[in-house]
Amino acid sequence: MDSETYRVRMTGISKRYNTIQTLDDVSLNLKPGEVLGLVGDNGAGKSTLSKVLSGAVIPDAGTIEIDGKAVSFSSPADARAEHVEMVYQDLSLCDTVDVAGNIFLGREPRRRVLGMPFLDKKRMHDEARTMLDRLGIVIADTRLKVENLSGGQRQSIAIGRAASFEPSVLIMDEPTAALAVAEVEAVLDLIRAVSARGVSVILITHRLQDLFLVCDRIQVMYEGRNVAERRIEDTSIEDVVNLIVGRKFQARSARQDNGARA
Amino acid sequence: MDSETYRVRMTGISKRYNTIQTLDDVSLNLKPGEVLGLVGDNGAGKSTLSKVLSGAVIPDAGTIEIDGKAVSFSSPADARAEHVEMVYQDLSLCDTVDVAGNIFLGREPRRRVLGMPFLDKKRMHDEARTMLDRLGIVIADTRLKVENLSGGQRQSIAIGRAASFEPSVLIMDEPTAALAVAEVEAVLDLIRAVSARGVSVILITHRLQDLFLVCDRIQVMYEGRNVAERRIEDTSIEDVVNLIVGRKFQARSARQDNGARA
Amino acid sequence: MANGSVVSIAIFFLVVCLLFSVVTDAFLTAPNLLNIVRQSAPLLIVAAAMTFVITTGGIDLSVGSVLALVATLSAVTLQAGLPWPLVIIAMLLLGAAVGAIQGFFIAYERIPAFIVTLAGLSVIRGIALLITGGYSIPVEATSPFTVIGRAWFLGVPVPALIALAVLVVAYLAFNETRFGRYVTGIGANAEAVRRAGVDTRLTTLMVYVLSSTAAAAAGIILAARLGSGSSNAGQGFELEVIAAVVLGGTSLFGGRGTLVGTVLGAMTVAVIANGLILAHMSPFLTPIVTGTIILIAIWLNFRLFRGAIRSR
Amino acid sequence: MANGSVVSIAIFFLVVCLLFSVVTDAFLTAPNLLNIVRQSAPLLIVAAAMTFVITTGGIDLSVGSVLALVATLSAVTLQAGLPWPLVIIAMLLLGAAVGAIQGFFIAYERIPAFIVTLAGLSVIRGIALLITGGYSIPVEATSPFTVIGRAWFLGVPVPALIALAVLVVAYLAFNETRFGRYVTGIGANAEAVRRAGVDTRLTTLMVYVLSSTAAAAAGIILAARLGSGSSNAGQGFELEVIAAVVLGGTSLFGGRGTLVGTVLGAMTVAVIANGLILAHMSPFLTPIVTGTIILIAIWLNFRLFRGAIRSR
Amino acid sequence: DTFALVTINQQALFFNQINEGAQKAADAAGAKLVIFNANNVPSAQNDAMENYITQKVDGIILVAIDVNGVKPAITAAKAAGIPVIAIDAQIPDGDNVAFVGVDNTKAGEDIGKFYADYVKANMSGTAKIGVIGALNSFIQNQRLDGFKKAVADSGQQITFLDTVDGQNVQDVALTAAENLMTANPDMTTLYATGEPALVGAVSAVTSQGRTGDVKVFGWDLTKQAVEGIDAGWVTAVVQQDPAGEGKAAVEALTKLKKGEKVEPIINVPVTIVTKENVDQFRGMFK
Ligand SMILES: Nc1ncnc2c1ncn2[C@@H]1O[C@H](COP(=O)(O)OP(=O)(O)OP(=O)(O)O)[C@@H](O)[C@H]1O
Ligand SMILES: Nc1ncnc2c1ncn2[C@@H]1O[C@H](COP(=O)(O)OP(=O)(O)OP(=O)(O)O)[C@@H](O)[C@H]1O
Ligand SMILES: [Mg+2]
Ligand SMILES: [Mg+2]
Repeated sequence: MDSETYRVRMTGISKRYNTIQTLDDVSLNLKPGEVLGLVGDNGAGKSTLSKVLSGAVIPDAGTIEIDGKAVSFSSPADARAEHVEMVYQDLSLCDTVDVAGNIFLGREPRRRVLGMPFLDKKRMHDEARTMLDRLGIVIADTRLKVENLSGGQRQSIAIGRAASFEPSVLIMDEPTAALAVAEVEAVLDLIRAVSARGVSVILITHRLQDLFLVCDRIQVMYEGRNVAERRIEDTSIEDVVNLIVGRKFQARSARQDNGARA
Repeated sequence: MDSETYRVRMTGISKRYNTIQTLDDVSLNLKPGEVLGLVGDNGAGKSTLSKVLSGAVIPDAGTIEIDGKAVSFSSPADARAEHVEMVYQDLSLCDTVDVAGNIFLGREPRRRVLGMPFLDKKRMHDEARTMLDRLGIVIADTRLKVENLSGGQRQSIAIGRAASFEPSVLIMDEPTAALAVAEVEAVLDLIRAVSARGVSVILITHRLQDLFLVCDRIQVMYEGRNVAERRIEDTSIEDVVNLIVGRKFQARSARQDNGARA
Repeated sequence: MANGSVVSIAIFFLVVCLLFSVVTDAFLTAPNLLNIVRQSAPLLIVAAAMTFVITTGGIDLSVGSVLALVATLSAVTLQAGLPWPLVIIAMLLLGAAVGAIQGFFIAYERIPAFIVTLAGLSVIRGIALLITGGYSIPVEATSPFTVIGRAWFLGVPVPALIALAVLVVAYLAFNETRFGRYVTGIGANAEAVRRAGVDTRLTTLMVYVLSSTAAAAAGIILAARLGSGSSNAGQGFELEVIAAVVLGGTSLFGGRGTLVGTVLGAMTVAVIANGLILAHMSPFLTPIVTGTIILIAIWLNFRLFRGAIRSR
Repeated sequence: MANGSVVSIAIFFLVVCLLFSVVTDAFLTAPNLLNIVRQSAPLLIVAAAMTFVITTGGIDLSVGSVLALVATLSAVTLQAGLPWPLVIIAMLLLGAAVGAIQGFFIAYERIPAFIVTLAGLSVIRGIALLITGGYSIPVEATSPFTVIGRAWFLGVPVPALIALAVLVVAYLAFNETRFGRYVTGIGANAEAVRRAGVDTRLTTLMVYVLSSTAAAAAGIILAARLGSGSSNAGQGFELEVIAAVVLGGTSLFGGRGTLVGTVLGAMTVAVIANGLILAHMSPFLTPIVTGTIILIAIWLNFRLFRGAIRSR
Repeated sequence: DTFALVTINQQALFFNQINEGAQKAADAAGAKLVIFNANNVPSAQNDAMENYITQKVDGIILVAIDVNGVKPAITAAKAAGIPVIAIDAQIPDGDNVAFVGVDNTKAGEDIGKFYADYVKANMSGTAKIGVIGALNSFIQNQRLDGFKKAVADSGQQITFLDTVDGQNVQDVALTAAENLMTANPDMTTLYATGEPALVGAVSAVTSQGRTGDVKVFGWDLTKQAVEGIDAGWVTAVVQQDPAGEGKAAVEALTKLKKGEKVEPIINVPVTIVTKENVDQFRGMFK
């Protein structure tokens, strides 16, 4: 396939922390508008790999191409300039800053007063409110500090931040982990909507059933290495479970036909 | 029903934070060996309610009885004395303390050297290793600081800590949010095992399918109030979704028959 | 921001003022009040800048030394015949440069701010000593330079006007600009701000440039007011400044800062010092009473506004 | 624990020692080395206790004042004829009581440690000043009390032996007991430790009792060594102690502490002070050289052990 | 020969002039002089002396902060055969071979007597006085005590208003002096016990516009003080001869080294500088 058709090409990415080889010659390709599910066991290196793409971690080796152009991210600011946005697993919120401030962090709208660039707080709060409503999130006031919000509310803010600024690559590291059912639906809808607009999405999740609702392709990692890649049509949840665990595994919690009946 | 048969009886619990009535006259009952699923939308007050039972939050009003005896928890130490253990949603780990130290926090084994009570570090590390293995968690070394562990590894430590000290009430606030599929299975197995030993369990989760694998009963909260209670035999996942959202709701991610086929 | 603490220190400030108005005749007179604002101008200016530093989770122990260096160098350069506007500009630039050097080690080399600025404290005062040889260097009373410290404008002392201008700018920068946002954000979660694409290192460096420049301005005002530059100026000034900031409710752990609180904190310290002298307090009792007043008042306020002040 | 920083400060310490051994003849002689350990005993003792305080994320600015108060009161009570063992016990209890009072406000009333101990600094030194009236009070050179500061035992000065004993106990308490664990835990995540059922308030109070008691011990040693109690004693001591602790690699943000680092940090400060005197450094250059050595060395070490020292 | 000079701080001109006088005398005698600045910390003086003893210098000159607290070090020096000479502050029952300097209590009495006479002659025997001191300085406390004693003995109607603590730092002294004047609008005279206090007092009197009705007395000349004397509102300043003290101390050590004897007390007189004799000191402040 022509490299021109890829939005992202990561090749040979390696990263070592002290004694642990967290990433070992990992590759990842992503086409425009494609949704890639990145799965793997705990500690497999998914977060680290995606942080490499968002510029938050600098790899020991490996190359990254965006839209066919070789890039080298020395900080998240570089990745943001290439329109790569990420929802971090730890959310990366500033606890003592308010909801709107967190959503707009690094991109605060400004207005000129006497030639000075002051924050346009009204616009921040108005637009933050619109975003939250679009994601179906109930937060009483965008002036609240995020430190006292519930786990799900915090996660929603992180998602709102990444999704709202016209990314061309959107990485979501377990975005639905703390979300209730309706909010999960909203996030899945969001993924479908942005990918329809041509945004490439990497979705890291342990909710395997979600993968089958939004992903085009699934990539499985195991102890810092790529171990498998599947087109979504060619696989099943049982197959994915076995790939993640590395052996035949019966997971009742991930079965299609589990659970109660009325 | 006779109150003697209850392990936990919480009645009329209320808690207000500034302008938000987080809990409004909430009740919760739990029998020995019972597994209660506590569900609700983000910000419904599930975490706050369970923190009241673990002594981490002091309610404005309401009473708690444990095994028929009225108790009043002014700190988590009081609740621990009554064998109430909790896995907190934010994990409550000390980042700069090692894995074994976090597991044994507040309960470090000691040995006497010249009459002085020194930490028994060897025992701590040995027992921590056993616990982790039992939960199927891969962590290279129990001497690692928890700050650099992956999200799932951190969560496993919090679970190991709460489950390992003979609780009579075990509260788990979204214990599987960051866990991969095999680890989720291990936690569900753990819940089944401890409840079989007579431990009462409160499981808070947004993974609704898990409820039907381990719970005896489900209690639904909405904006700080009890809205419904169902025996697991009398309900279905669609029913629970509707109760959580507060209206008829189509959640593809929570359907029984979703997803891919080979 | 830390609203509870601001209310708390505001009430405390009013109570202290009330107390001294009742106990002494001289306190509530225009000359005395103007005296207080003139005396506290250097403290206010540096405390405003220090609020930025502390809100990022940093600290600047070198401000007293920078003040001394600038005070002595102002006197030296004026004596050497440099025109006074040039002296002022050169001194402010010197302050900025000192801040940039310290900020470089803190932000780019990630050495703890406490160590860098403690080394700075020692080195910079040492340079001031070396320059003066321990002599205090006079500034001609006729030099227009002394206007900065001594003159009055519209019935208000010039240092107070300078402090007011600095405070307004600091307030706007802290609350109404991106820079202020990032300062708070860095204190709360520096990695999150970095991940948002902000150049956190530059922002961190800048707060030390601010604090050193503010200390330079304070040094200029002091030299002008005293009519002399001495290398022992501003000894212990850093603790006084940090105390004002913390008293105002800014957290030493970063992420929570308030400029209104800082102003109230600084004025409270100044008013207590002034009031105790007016009340003819024995100098031996002054430190005891000062410490006790601050502690008891903070404590009572905390009892009234439970939760207002955070232990971190 | 913060291993990188310990290695870093250890190398730095060795380099400094090597340097002075080459530059001066007297440095590497037994009398001089014993001098250094005797002189640095108060610093070592208080820095060990301060390591606990800082590791909880707290700070104790009052240690210099407690030292001064205890030094003067020892002299006063000895002069009044109290037997010396009683004096020592009373002074240690006084230190513990002062620490308990400060710890109460910090741990139970949740007032920031910086404010409480800054108020303490002012009040306690004020009391010492009041007691002495600004004069210094002699201790009879014949009193057995002076043994604590001046005598030798097995060829080693008694203060050094006391410091050694304190350090061993502190090391064990910090690394091998529940208390030490909780101290680190409180600094990392106080709420997590509380949720684990630990009485975090009592633990927090105790670290201030430790630091004040250590300061009292240092005050006794100093009074015994100097044969005099002066309310001027220990001025600026708090900064010196905190510098030693931070230089050793303990983080001011809490959660990361190392006693080995603290000992190395304190000894480094002491060796630099001693070495510069032996090298006949001009007093005008001493502060400049001291600050520069510390900064450059930390910086070089950081370049070698990138990541060893954390900015927080 | 190597002589060590252990001083208090280098922020007061006074100590630096001692250093200069000593340096000149040492150069003249062909000896090496090393100086240690204790930065106001008493135990640092003790530490430095011990270090010099191990290094076996040929003599130590000491300007003590805590006159009791240096005694063990002086005794140790004597035991090691190193002579110690105290400058400026006498060591009570000390083992130092000699004391060079001013009796601060005595000189305090002198200026106190001068002050009382001035009040008698020019203020019809009544005055109200405020004091700017440095409570952390032993010798400055002595200067205040001597002053008070002489004033009390004079029998004039002099009221002591407040004493404020300038902490031996100019800007602290300035603020304290301003507040002192606000607190006591009826104050007619000011006494400052040291150089920083006097600088603060002079600046405060100017800034408060009280040059017309407050007369200043104090210690240690500076340029501002000379200007005040010229203008008439600084009445008298005790001027010591610190350079002379430093010189005398080094000369004494050189003598001892040669085996000669020195007087146990070497007095260096002070001058009370007024309008009449100020000209001879003007040269110092060019
Ligand atoms: N900064 C770091 N320092 C040391 N080790 C690290 C660091 N970051 C990650 N690791 C290690 O690298 C491994 C991979 O971590 P990573 O967070 O990428 O896993 P993950 O696949 O995202 O797991 P999870 O599903 O649990 O989130 C883990 O073993 C972790 O301990
Ligand atoms: N300490 C606090 N201060 C202020 N508000 C709080 C505090 N703790 C909780 N709240 C508020 O109470 C509400 C309930 O929070 P809680 O964490 O109990 O929700 P939850 O049901 O656990 O939600 P989630 O599923 O997202 O974890 C939220 O709106 C939250 O903002
Ligand atoms: Mg991860
Ligand atoms: Mg929750």
